[in-house]
Amino acid sequence: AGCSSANSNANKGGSAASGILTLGKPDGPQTNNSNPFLSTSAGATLGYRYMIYEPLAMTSQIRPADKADPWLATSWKWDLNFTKVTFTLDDKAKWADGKPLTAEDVAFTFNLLKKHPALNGNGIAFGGVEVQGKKVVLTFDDSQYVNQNKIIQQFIVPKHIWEGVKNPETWPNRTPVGSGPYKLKTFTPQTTTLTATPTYWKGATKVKELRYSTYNDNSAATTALAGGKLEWSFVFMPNYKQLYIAKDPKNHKLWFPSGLGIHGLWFNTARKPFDNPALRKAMAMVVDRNAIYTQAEATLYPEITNPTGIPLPAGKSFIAPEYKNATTKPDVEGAKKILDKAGFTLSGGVLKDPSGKPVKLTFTDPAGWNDYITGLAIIKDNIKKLGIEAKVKTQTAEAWGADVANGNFDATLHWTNSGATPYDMYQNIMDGALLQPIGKASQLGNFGRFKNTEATEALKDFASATTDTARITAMNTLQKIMVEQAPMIPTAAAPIGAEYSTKNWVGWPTEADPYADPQHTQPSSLEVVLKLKPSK
Amino acid sequence: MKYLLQRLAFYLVTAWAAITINFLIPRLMPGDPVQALIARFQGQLDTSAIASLKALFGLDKHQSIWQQYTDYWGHLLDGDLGLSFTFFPTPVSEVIAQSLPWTLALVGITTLISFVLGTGIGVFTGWRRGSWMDSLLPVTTFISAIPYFWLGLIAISLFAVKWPLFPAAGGYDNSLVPAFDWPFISSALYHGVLPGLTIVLSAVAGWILGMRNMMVTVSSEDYVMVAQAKGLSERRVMFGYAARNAILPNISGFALSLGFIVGGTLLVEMVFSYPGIGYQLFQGVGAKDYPLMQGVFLIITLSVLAANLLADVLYMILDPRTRREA
Amino acid sequence: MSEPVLSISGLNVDYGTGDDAVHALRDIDLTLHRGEVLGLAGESGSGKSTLAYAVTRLLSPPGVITGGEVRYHQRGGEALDLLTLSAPELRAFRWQELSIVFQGAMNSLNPVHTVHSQLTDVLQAHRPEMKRAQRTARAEELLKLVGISADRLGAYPHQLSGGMRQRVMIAMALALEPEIVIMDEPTTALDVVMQRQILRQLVKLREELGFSVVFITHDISLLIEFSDRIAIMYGGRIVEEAGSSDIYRDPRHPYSDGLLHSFPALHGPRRELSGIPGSPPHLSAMPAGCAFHLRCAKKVEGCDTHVPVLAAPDGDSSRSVACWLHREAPAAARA
Amino acid sequence: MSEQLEKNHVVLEARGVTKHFAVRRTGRDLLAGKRRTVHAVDDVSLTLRRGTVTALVGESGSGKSTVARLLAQLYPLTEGEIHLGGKPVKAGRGRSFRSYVRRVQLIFQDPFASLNPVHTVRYHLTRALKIHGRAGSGEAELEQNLTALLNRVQLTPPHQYLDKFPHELSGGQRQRVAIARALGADPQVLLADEPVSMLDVSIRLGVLNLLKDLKDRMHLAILYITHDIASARYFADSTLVMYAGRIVEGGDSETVTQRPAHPYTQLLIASAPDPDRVVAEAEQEETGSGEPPSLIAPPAGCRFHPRCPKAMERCRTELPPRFDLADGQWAACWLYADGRAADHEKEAAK
Amino acid sequence: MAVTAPEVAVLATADTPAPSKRRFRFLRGRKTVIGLGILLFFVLIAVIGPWIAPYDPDTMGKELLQPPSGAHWFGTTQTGQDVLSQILVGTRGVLVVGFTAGILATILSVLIGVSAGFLGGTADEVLSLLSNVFLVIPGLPLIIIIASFVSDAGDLLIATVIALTSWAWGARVLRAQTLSLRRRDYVEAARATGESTWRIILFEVMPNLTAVIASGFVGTVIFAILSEITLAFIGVADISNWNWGTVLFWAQSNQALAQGAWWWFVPAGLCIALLGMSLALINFGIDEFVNPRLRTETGGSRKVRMRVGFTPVARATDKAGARGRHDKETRS
Ligand SMILES: Nc1ncnc2c1ncn2[C@@H]1O[C@H](COP(=O)(O)OP(=O)(O)OP(=O)(O)O)[C@@H](O)[C@H]1O
Ligand SMILES: Nc1ncnc2c1ncn2[C@@H]1O[C@H](COP(=O)(O)OP(=O)(O)OP(=O)(O)O)[C@@H](O)[C@H]1O
Ligand SMILES: [Mg+2]
Ligand SMILES: [Mg+2]
Repeated sequence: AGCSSANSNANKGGSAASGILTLGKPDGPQTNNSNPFLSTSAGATLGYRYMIYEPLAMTSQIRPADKADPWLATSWKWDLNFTKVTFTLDDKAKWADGKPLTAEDVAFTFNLLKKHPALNGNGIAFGGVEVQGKKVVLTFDDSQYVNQNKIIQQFIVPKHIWEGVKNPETWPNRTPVGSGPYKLKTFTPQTTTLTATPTYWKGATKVKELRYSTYNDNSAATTALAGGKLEWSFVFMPNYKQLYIAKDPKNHKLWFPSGLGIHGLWFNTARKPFDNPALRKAMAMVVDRNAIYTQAEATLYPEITNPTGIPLPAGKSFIAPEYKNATTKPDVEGAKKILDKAGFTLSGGVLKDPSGKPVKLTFTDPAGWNDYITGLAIIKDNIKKLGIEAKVKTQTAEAWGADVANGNFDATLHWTNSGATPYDMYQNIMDGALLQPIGKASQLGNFGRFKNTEATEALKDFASATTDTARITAMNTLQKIMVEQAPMIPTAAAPIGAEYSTKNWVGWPTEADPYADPQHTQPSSLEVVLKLKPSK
Repeated sequence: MKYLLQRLAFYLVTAWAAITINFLIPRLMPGDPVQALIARFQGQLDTSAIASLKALFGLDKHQSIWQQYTDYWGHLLDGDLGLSFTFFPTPVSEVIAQSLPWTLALVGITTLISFVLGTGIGVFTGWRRGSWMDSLLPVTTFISAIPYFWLGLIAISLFAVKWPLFPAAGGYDNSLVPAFDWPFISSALYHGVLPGLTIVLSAVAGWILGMRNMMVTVSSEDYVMVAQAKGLSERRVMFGYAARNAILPNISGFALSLGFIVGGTLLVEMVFSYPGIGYQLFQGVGAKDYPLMQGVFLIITLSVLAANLLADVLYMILDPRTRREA
Repeated sequence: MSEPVLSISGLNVDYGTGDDAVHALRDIDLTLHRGEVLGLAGESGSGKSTLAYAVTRLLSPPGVITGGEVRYHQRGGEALDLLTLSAPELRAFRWQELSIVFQGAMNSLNPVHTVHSQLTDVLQAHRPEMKRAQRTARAEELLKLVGISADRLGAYPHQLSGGMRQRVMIAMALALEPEIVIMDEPTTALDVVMQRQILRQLVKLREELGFSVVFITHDISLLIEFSDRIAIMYGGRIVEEAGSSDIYRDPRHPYSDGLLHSFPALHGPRRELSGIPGSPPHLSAMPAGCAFHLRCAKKVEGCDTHVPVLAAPDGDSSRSVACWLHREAPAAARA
Repeated sequence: MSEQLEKNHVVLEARGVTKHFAVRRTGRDLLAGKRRTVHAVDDVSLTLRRGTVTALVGESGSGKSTVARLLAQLYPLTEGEIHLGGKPVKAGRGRSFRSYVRRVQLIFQDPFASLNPVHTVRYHLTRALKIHGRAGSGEAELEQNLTALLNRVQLTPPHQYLDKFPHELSGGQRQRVAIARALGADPQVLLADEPVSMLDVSIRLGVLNLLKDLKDRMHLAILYITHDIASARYFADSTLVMYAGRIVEGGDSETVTQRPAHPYTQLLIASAPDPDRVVAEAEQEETGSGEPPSLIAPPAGCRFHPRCPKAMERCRTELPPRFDLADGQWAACWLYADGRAADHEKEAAK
Repeated sequence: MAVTAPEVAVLATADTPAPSKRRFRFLRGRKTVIGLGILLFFVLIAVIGPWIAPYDPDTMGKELLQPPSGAHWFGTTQTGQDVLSQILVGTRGVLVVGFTAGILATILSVLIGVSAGFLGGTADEVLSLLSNVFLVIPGLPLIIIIASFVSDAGDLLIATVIALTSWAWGARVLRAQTLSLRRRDYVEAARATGESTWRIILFEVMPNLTAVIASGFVGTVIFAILSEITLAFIGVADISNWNWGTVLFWAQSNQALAQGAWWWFVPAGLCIALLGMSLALINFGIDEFVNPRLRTETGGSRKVRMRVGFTPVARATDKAGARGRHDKETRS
């Protein structure tokens, strides 16, 4: 009997009147799994875990330098050179089942992460966890300056439910209970529906129902977006103006800001002649980032205009004075000069390294990652002007992944980590502490085997510095190394973008009002949903 | 008894060999599941998550291939296909259970339709050889040669985008939950039209040609001539004599193709965002999700074997000559 | 001689159309009388089966009847031109009036239907008024008629021996008690013992039911023994036609003569066997004139230019032969 | 005298040759645990002498072809022995098999099927010569040998036939090519398995005359298998009659055909079509009713007893041995257990 | 003496395959000729494609996503590449993979199928098992997996992988055919003549399988081409090697159809369909050659509709009539 009524009151499509918002992206069919700690769960893949489980504080990746917004914690305080943090919780916060949200829950959550490395996706080394009345105090062995945002944006799970779970690592959490404004209504592999909890502690929401859909590929998602079936999404699409905006210019909007993560051409600096910084720098000087921006990334991945590789405007405050106004205009003549000085010779259109060998290289990337492949094609075209012959080779994603980790490549387009400061991306590129010999998998970073003690020191200094000036010094050093040594040529910023429609709902974050990251799989998507209101 | 046992042993050995190969091949691929997962997120998942994921998938402890193999069989015999990596910690059996019905329904129904339709048209073209129907043949060859992802994409761009008659993606309307009620079933049918049509269109030609050729061959058999000589009605001769005999090879082909249904039609599922098992397998391959790959392979292998058996049995039922009695 | 039941005149059959057409039957004139057994002999490929099938228009593609008439004389006396019947008329005619036992009974039965269903579907088609039980009863009766026990009704063809299958076909041919039964080499696949059994049964049935038989075989001895009249075919034509004992004792056509001197006899004195030299011509490359002249020992002038017509030799109206030996010289004929 | 000796010299001899074929078992057999075999040939003994034709007649499926194939060593024997030139031979492979086939050659029943449609006459014959080392050295000699071979089977002029494909030849011509191929090995024994059954009346005679001629000129020992008993009378010196895997009668051809002793032979002769038949149809005794026996479960005793009008009690249980009659004729039938019955029977036949 | 035998001719067309003089008779069918014509056209393109291509298929031009024009017959891509050039250059890869895979798979299936059928016994059991295992293993996924085995998935590797996964069906068919041939009299006769086993397989059995092998080959080529294109389309194969699949891949990942750039998507698909059709037509021709009953073409100009069981009566008008009259003349 229950079955037959399952769809009796279903209504089609999103509309403000029905209070439904449709969102989703190409993730393929999902399985019923709402364990928020697992990046493999539907909750994480679709992003709805953030509608159910709320963070202590709301951070933003596109405004990493700004102070986070209080959420479950009304305040937090870092002490002792970032080895101790004290959270003060909001009294009003309560779980969807009516139970109050207490410091016990917070402590339980952090203890859970501490106890289960498998759930500790950020790999943070937790020390002590202590409950002090309404406060929770975390202590650490090392400075958590670079991890501060990751810690304060931790979502909290209810102790009274999770303490009874035998193995939280394999628990699918089919009826998730959190403190957030939504709860799971129905789950199907294709669509997950969340419905608003009327008793939400921050007050009622306008969006009554969230419908997360998945698609099997970009073009299906694009079609859905263009047809208005999908109102909020993150899909890479070529020529979005025609494919999306033009379908409803008034309502179809798109905003692709970036955080502090980038994509770029990684060199294998352990291979000759790419161990020569002059060669790398010269190549960096001729890469036409604007062409990559327009042709390879369809103007969706923000262009990197600063030679330090730090995306703007997110990283504006970190840029060293000497690079404040620097740009990345291709400069073939300048590059040639540098090569000349370093002993490279150009004869008959072929560049020869100081030992007289022609400079040749093979770009590799997975077949099918077409923005990368197009990017490589553009770079190949660019460096031809220096007399460098490049070949683009595609591999399967698996083979490529293994080759990159093992240092078995000449140069490849790859991404970096991102974080609250440019530290994450630089550490990913240059950290000597991650260095592995060629042939041994280096999975955490430094795929290019970049060996530079100065960089390694600067990274260490930045992470453990006690003063802002020390941090600034370290950061400036890193930028200088990035520009001078070019261990990697930044090509594009990693966007945290979204397409959305204002047909039914308004109040989206925009460039003018960047109150939150616009992407629905980001923690701050909750802020967006709470801010949405019917268009009419 | 020995012959039967021999036959059984043959099937068992085939199954064993296929399952072993299915076990080995994913493991011989380069890379590992965690890396694949990281790559899938392209930077949105920090490298710091690697350690936790390895711990999660149980890949942090090293096991010899042999150890894994014996474990695998141990679990298999318990009916445990393991936990999928891509959808950790969802059991593989659950992933299969949720996607298999879609594939079975879509591909099963369309296979059936194209078989019935193709055979039917084949019967007529074969019987009325030399009539205008012969001009169908070049058309069908052309259609049969079109790769169906291409056909599917064209169909989407025409009938879902240009003239939005049918939905472009999905197996059912997103507002519905799978249930045995009219809104859901009608929606599933509606969503199945376009993918179904492309499958039917590209598959039907094969059946037409096969059936036509068999019809033509059988039509000149003596017993068809006898049936004509007996003055039986055309219907009786055409169906009772010619088609009844001509269909035999097609039937076993049909049974075999039923086995391959489970393999799904990866491309159709991909193009139409259909929640079937073919796409799931493709994802599993991309994510190096050994348990999922093995599970799907197992199902495919078993169903192909079962279909072989079915083909044998069907043939036995339909062709009395194989039903030898003492 | 009794009244005719089937008369064929000027029948021409081609295989294929246009330039590649093979002219398989040429100007066949033949009459079958009521109640007689007419034997048809000739080398393989001489057109015996083609003739049998052309009569009921059962030639498989690319066979085309290009001329002539086939008249069926009903008992009332009215004649029916079989070549002008429409498909439904033809269907009604078939088996009701004329049935065929095909060459190679092994393949004549549908392997996937039981004997019962194949015996009764003809009744169902032509006697729609019969009840199911009646049809089954008739089928049993028919099987008994040819000496097979009724419990084999449910059997599939492959479960029967060649002889039984052959007899099932004969039973089927008699199901509607037709006027004419054409038997195309009904016993080639059987050994002599079985062959004699079947033929003996057939003779008995013919005496009871009074149908006419066209009996086609290679085996001249068998033919002579069993038929009343024999027609000998060569190269798509009938070259001689006469009572069987006439043919045996006094063949007029050199080809008939050759045939009779090609097989050894089991009894009696050892005969001289001369055989026929050479091999038969291909239909698509027929020599001009008499088709046999290249192999003929008694060739006369004109044999290689003019086709002899089937006519009574030396005024003996009971037989006919197509040979210039028995006619005025071709030059004279033309004049 | 020496010529005579040479002529009747025994070349090939089968002693108690038996062949059982395993049958694919059905489900029911499996349940019953039965292993079934076709008793295709049981305890067959025969001798082939130089310069003579021995006919083997019998109904379809009585095992004639199987005997021929056994003699050609194409199947392994279940039991019994085959002696070639007095020495026992073992079914072998490779060289021993080749040296055997050089002396014993088989001509297949069907000239339409026994020549490979994709090869020319030249190929077929050249292979036969080459395998047996009779091709000579060099092109010219080979050509000469091929010509000689074709001449021997009266395919003249040879060059007209050498480059023809089988489908371009008539049945009789094909049969001659098959014979020529067998002769290519220069054998002592020809096993001709129904060499004319697929041929036209007018062509048959030519082939048979050819065989006869070969026998006379080359002193071949020929086994002529047929179910046309009349042709056995004409072409064979002696005739053996087979029924259901066993030889039931043997003797001089004229004797066997004119005065058949075994009831089966009598049935066979009575059934053979004959335009000169004197006995009226109705007067013939009703013999030969019933079907040939199953070879999987052959009847006990005499295999003919279920159909035999003269069957006696002991026929049902005891296997009749050979009983010698007059003129070298013999029959395996209890009727002749004592000599008088035989005499009586002969009297009656006269 | 004229050596013609009518009964022989009938038999020869009925079931004896390919006597060598007539081996190429199947070329006579209209379907085969059309099929071969299209195939030859593509082969020609495969050979000269890179030379006649008006542009370098990789070069990105200034005209982005332009519809067909005089300068770019098939228009341009998102990055300004010339679609026609990509298709011309890509033809070679398609044909190389198709035919290499076809040849390899055919060799494998012949080796395994014919040996299994001819040798029988344990060898048969083992080889049949092998081909059954390969039949049961899911093909496309296996190809995807193996293709990702080697980092550099070139054309030949792809072809090999496709061949490895597609020989089994042919082996099964060939085994069955060989089993029936093995019992043929001429094989037995060759044995009785004293031929060795390998010579019998090679020279007696194999030539009679030519048509079956040929049609298996054509079938595998179709399968291989479709597989290759599919692999390229889903991005498993090497995307930097131009073939029609890669063209489609780029078109699809840039959502050419949604952008209205049909010229980017449609031609490659039509080429595949045309090539596939040509191969299917050739296969048809082979089938008709093997089984003459399947022939549809009626040689004559006269329209006589053949119908099973109802022989048409076409009373003489033109030629037959003339002949009839002539006969009558002689008679009178
Ligand atoms: N479908 C066909 N196409 C072309 N020629 C054909 C066809 N069927 C038969 N023929 C030719 O027609 C001639 C007569 O064939 P038919 O079958 O009537 O001979 P037959 O006398 O019955 O021979 P047999 O004794 O072998 O049965 C033969 O020469 C044969 O080659
Ligand atoms: N390879 C085999 N396997 C099983 N049974 C066989 C085999 N060969 C022959 N037989 C059986 O052995 C018996 C004798 O067959 P054989 O071919 O020797 O008969 P035949 O006397 O030559 O008949 P015909 O006159 O029809 O040629 C038959 O019942 C046949 O079914
Ligand atoms: Mg015939
Ligand atoms: Mg035989």
